[in-house]
Amino acid sequence: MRPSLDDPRVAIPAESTWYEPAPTPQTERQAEFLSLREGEMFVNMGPQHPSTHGVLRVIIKVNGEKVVDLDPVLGYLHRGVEKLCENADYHQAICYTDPLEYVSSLFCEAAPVAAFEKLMDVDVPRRAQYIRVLTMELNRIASHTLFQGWMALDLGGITPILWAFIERDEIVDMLAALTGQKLLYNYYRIGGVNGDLNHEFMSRLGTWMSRAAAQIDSNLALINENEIFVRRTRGLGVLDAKTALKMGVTGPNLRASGVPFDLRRDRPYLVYPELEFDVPTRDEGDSLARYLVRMDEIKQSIRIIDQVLHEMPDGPVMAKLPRLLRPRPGRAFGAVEGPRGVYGTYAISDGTDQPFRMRIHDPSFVHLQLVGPLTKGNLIADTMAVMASLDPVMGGVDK
Amino acid sequence: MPRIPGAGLVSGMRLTLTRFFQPKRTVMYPEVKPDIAPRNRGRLELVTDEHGTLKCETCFQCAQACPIECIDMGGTDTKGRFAVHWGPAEQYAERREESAMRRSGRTVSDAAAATGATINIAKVDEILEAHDYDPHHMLAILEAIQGAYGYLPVDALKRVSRATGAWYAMVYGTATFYKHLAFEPGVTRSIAVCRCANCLVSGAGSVMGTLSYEFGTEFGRAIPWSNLRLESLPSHLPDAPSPLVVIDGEPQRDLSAKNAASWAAALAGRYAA
Amino acid sequence: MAWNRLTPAGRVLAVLLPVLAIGGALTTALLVAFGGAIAATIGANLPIVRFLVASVVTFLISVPVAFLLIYMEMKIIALMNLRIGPDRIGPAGAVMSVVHGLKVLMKEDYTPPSVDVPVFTLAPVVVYLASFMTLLVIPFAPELTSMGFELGLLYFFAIGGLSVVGLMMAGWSSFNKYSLLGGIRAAAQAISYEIPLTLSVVGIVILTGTLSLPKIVAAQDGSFLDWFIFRQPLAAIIFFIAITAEANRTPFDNAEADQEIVAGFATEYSGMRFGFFFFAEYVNVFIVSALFSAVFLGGSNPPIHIDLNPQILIDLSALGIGLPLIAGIAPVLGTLLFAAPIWFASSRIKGWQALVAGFLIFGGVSTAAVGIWAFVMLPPVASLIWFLIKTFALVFTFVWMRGTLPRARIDQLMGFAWKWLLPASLLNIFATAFAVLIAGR
Amino acid sequence: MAITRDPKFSNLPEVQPDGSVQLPATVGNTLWSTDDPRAYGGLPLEAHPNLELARYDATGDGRVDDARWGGALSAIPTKADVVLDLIRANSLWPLLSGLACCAIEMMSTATPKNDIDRWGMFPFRASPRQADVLIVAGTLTTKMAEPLIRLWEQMPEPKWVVAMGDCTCSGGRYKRSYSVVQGIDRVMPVDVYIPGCPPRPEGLIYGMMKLQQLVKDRRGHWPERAIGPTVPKGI
Repeated sequence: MRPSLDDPRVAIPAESTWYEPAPTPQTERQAEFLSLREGEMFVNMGPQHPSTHGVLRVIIKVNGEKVVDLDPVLGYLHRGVEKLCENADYHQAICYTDPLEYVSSLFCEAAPVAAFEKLMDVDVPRRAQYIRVLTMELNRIASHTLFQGWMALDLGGITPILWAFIERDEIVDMLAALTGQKLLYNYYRIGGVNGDLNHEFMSRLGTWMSRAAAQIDSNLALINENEIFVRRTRGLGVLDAKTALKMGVTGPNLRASGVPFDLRRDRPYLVYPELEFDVPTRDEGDSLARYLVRMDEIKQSIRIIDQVLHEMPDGPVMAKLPRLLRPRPGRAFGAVEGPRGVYGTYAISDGTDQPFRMRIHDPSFVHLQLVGPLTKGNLIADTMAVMASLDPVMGGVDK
Repeated sequence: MPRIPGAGLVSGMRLTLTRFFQPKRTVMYPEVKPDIAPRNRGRLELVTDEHGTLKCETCFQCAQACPIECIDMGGTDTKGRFAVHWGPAEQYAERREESAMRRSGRTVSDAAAATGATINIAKVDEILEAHDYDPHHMLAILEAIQGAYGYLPVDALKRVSRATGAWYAMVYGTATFYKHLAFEPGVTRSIAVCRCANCLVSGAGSVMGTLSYEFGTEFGRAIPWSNLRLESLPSHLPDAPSPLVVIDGEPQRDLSAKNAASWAAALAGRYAA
Repeated sequence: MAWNRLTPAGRVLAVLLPVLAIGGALTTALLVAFGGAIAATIGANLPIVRFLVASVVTFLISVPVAFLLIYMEMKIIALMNLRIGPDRIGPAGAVMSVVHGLKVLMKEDYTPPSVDVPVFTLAPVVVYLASFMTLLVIPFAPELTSMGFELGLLYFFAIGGLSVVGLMMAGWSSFNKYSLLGGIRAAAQAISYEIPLTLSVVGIVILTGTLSLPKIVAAQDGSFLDWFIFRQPLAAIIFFIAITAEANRTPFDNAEADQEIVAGFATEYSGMRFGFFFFAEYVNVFIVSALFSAVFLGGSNPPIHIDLNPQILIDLSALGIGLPLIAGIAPVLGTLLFAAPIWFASSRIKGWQALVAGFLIFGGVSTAAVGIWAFVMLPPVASLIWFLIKTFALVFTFVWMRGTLPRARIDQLMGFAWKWLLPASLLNIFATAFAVLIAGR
Repeated sequence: MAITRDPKFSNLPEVQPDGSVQLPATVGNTLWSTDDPRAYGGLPLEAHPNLELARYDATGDGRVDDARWGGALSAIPTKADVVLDLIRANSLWPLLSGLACCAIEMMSTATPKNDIDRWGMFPFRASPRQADVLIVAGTLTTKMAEPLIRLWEQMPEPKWVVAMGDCTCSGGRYKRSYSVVQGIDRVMPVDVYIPGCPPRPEGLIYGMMKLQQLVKDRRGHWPERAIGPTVPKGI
């Protein structure tokens, strides 16, 4: 005989009976439980759940299938990166920020490198700048391709993610030929990049570029016109421009709400002012728009890569720098436009070889705040669609 | 979106069917080795030369260059004398600055940080030289330092750590483990309680508990507000009462297990005044 | 004590084996003693015996069918994803699904505390039972229908609805919110789609005037233009969508949506009880495909009747003592015949390798020859093969859809059923009835 | 005072040559007691604060942990273990639980290029109740440790753990972090370690093939797995 809660032998006498007043909640979570009304229940998703993109925990208050309230719980991937950076010297700190957003780790390197270079007044050689733009755009394509697959996966289609991984694998293998690693590249250095373009990278890039656009378009055809996909995402989780600006949303999520803000164009860094590209925007602000904006950005990235390859100058890829970096006391903020939004790093130097304080701004953290407001009143299945369209990566959220 | 309902579904179905017949992208891994770039640095092994001997010369350069200190090398030197270590410290043992609070720029009453370079470090060097900088003789070194200074200055501990190669945390741990090693300067007098069998029977245990409670410290440590230490006496003095409590070798005859608290309060009052 | 160390299943076996041995001996003795009387009883109650045999056979074939479908799904989706799929175990990985099935059998069968134990235990049984009981009325061939009674279609819908009860039981008893949501989704979806499913075949019932599946198949005799998919296209579309939802297949697999409610009703199930759900899902796919091919694709009728009028008659009895001789010598000769060219082809091939290859080729050729002979000479075999071709084409379609489509949302799903499929099926009924009235059949 | 025989000394001769019986005496603890009377099972059942639960616990109904190798096929004699292990080794369903960076490479292992479905490992199960292998892919933080252990405990036997990546093997680049578990072998028994930051997908495939080998080789020795770093004998 296996135990059951209906078994009178295990019935635990309740501490309070019906005529006593309701117990005073001791914790915030308890208070939430007491706030449950008739017909509502909590569903706890995560930290291990197929569609929470890592180790996010989401507590959903549902009424039947309808989401009444939603509360993301963070911190399951808190690795103490900021503190570790403060105990490492400037070169090492780049290495710690590298795995923050593991889907697009070059951007997580680029932001602290930009901050440190401002702190030290380093002039990056032009060839290094071009190489940075080239690799970052490649990484952006890899990230957006994965996003497309995940979006479809969270809506129940299994094929797009596998096709997306083909493209992503080719890009990261190419980057591995250049940087030496597939996922955590650790390629950018203060004052340049680690190693010039090599033959293997260029030949792989050439083969890939010759058919990339056609292949990605072909992959997109699977779900872009799919009625089920479009019906599930159109008009879902509408984020208007005003709220988006108020919440500090950046990147494609902001551009999908009709605000054409792109750091590459509005606060230019590296050689972006010399390159020609569009900033795709959409006015709807729903999940579909967020998805389509990203797909348009892939095309723009391919365009940028094409220009970079034609205009790549010769020269060194590393500035002349002392072995031990000791910037003057001061503070600097460096930011880059990543596939998810603005990655920023605020570094304070106290004159030693280690940053005195390093603050990492990650767009995913901001976007995760939106899941609650955007999902309320929709169904459980829509939570996944909204969350996937915001595309948070938990490594960056929890740092 | 096409006008005909279902056209998107049909085009997607057509696409998957075309892919069904296309050549597959799988690299048959165990049979076919993947095409890995020569620059790939994911290799996690020590390389051997054509004779099968290790190419590693133990030059420690990789451990020094490793940006995140994930390479850990350690051992003893060729004469087997010095512990050599380069790599990440254990989780909480070693930091470059002892106090994280001080690193953040605050003034804190951290005893280890507050004692500046006020001592003459030459004596420590002499002691270290006498012990051949051997970390295995840590206890002897620390006792010699305590004999020379009367206590263990933090700067001396740092010096010991740097010279012997032992981690600061280990030096500190050794120093705190042995009760006869003191960190506080100026502790000249001591209150000692005998722990022989006779005294224990007549209540030395409860006296020790009472005193430790009243003075707010534990046995083997200095009393915070005075130059007194609490100690235990190794042997009973001849012609002394039980339980035996001595102050600087002087037996206290007016003390028993019952009035220990009031006696301690009186002592505290005397020191406060 | 060995008894204490046995698992529950082991205890059951330890009791069963002696009981079976003794019972078998007793039965043999009884048969010898009262054989004539028993034969007479059986002869008098033939329907009951027929039912028992049919049930056992159906149950036995349902498991291999599930294995085959699981393998098909793994392999086809893999190929659509541009990858190889299982290829390590058996030829092209064909034994993979069997290995999975046996593995599931060996896993710890864990009952979480605080589940409703009897309901929790019975739920997979109910689901599987519903699946294989519907298999009873499938007309594989005119001569190969387990239970070809009138009302076969009605029986199918009734018993097919039973599986939802099992899913609800699983969802309710698991003491898990995901399971609960999955069970309720399954129930809501099944109730919504039962109605258009049933109404869509009313047109065919009007046309044929019967609910018996063999008779519906017989009504489609002739060329492929006589199939009901061409005479009732709207009904076919509605029926196809509805059976997709009934079998919980993509895009209507809301009850076990991985990305939303982990594994739905099966979240808390492990070991063989999960295996029952797993198998039942695939048996269901086979059943609904079989039903669609029976009702709309002419079942066991060939697309075009070609009267071969075969005159090949082999009178085996005429061979006399030669028959065992031929049966003994033919394999040896055939093997040598096929092995010789292989052996001569390349000097690197060893003799035994050539012999093995020759034996395998001979086996394939002789099986194919016997198969062709059976297809030509034996009508049931030909009917069965036509039926299976149609059924597996539909199974392929289901897998293909799974490899392509995302999942529909639950409210869109229900809205589609009530707002579109139900009116369309009613329209189909009226149109058919009107046509029958005008044309008088 | 009852004198009972301590099972530790059961190899002593019971009867001495002179005919007297010498038993090692076990003296009950009457001199010392804990602060909390419930410690060491000291409190009688009737005085237990939660009497219903204590009574229920005493019946032993709730303890279902004796089913390590349960399942319908356990009744087959042990000679069949070779076949059973072959089956187990060829049908390892991983649990879909990526923690951090390595999760991307774990997913990459299932994709067209490296297709781990060739070994039948692709349908990553979403529910731990149906999984065989827990691939811990990524940094395990202290906050995540408890849910991960719960997942591991929810998986039915037989089950295996693969530590993928440096962080899970030893802490890796977060060796100095205050919030990272320094190697998952501190919280659960690990069968295969795959180093690399992150390992290439081929590395994971190699590790899973090693696990298959392990399943076939270490037959019958699974219950001896311990928590903590273990080194095989040959090394």
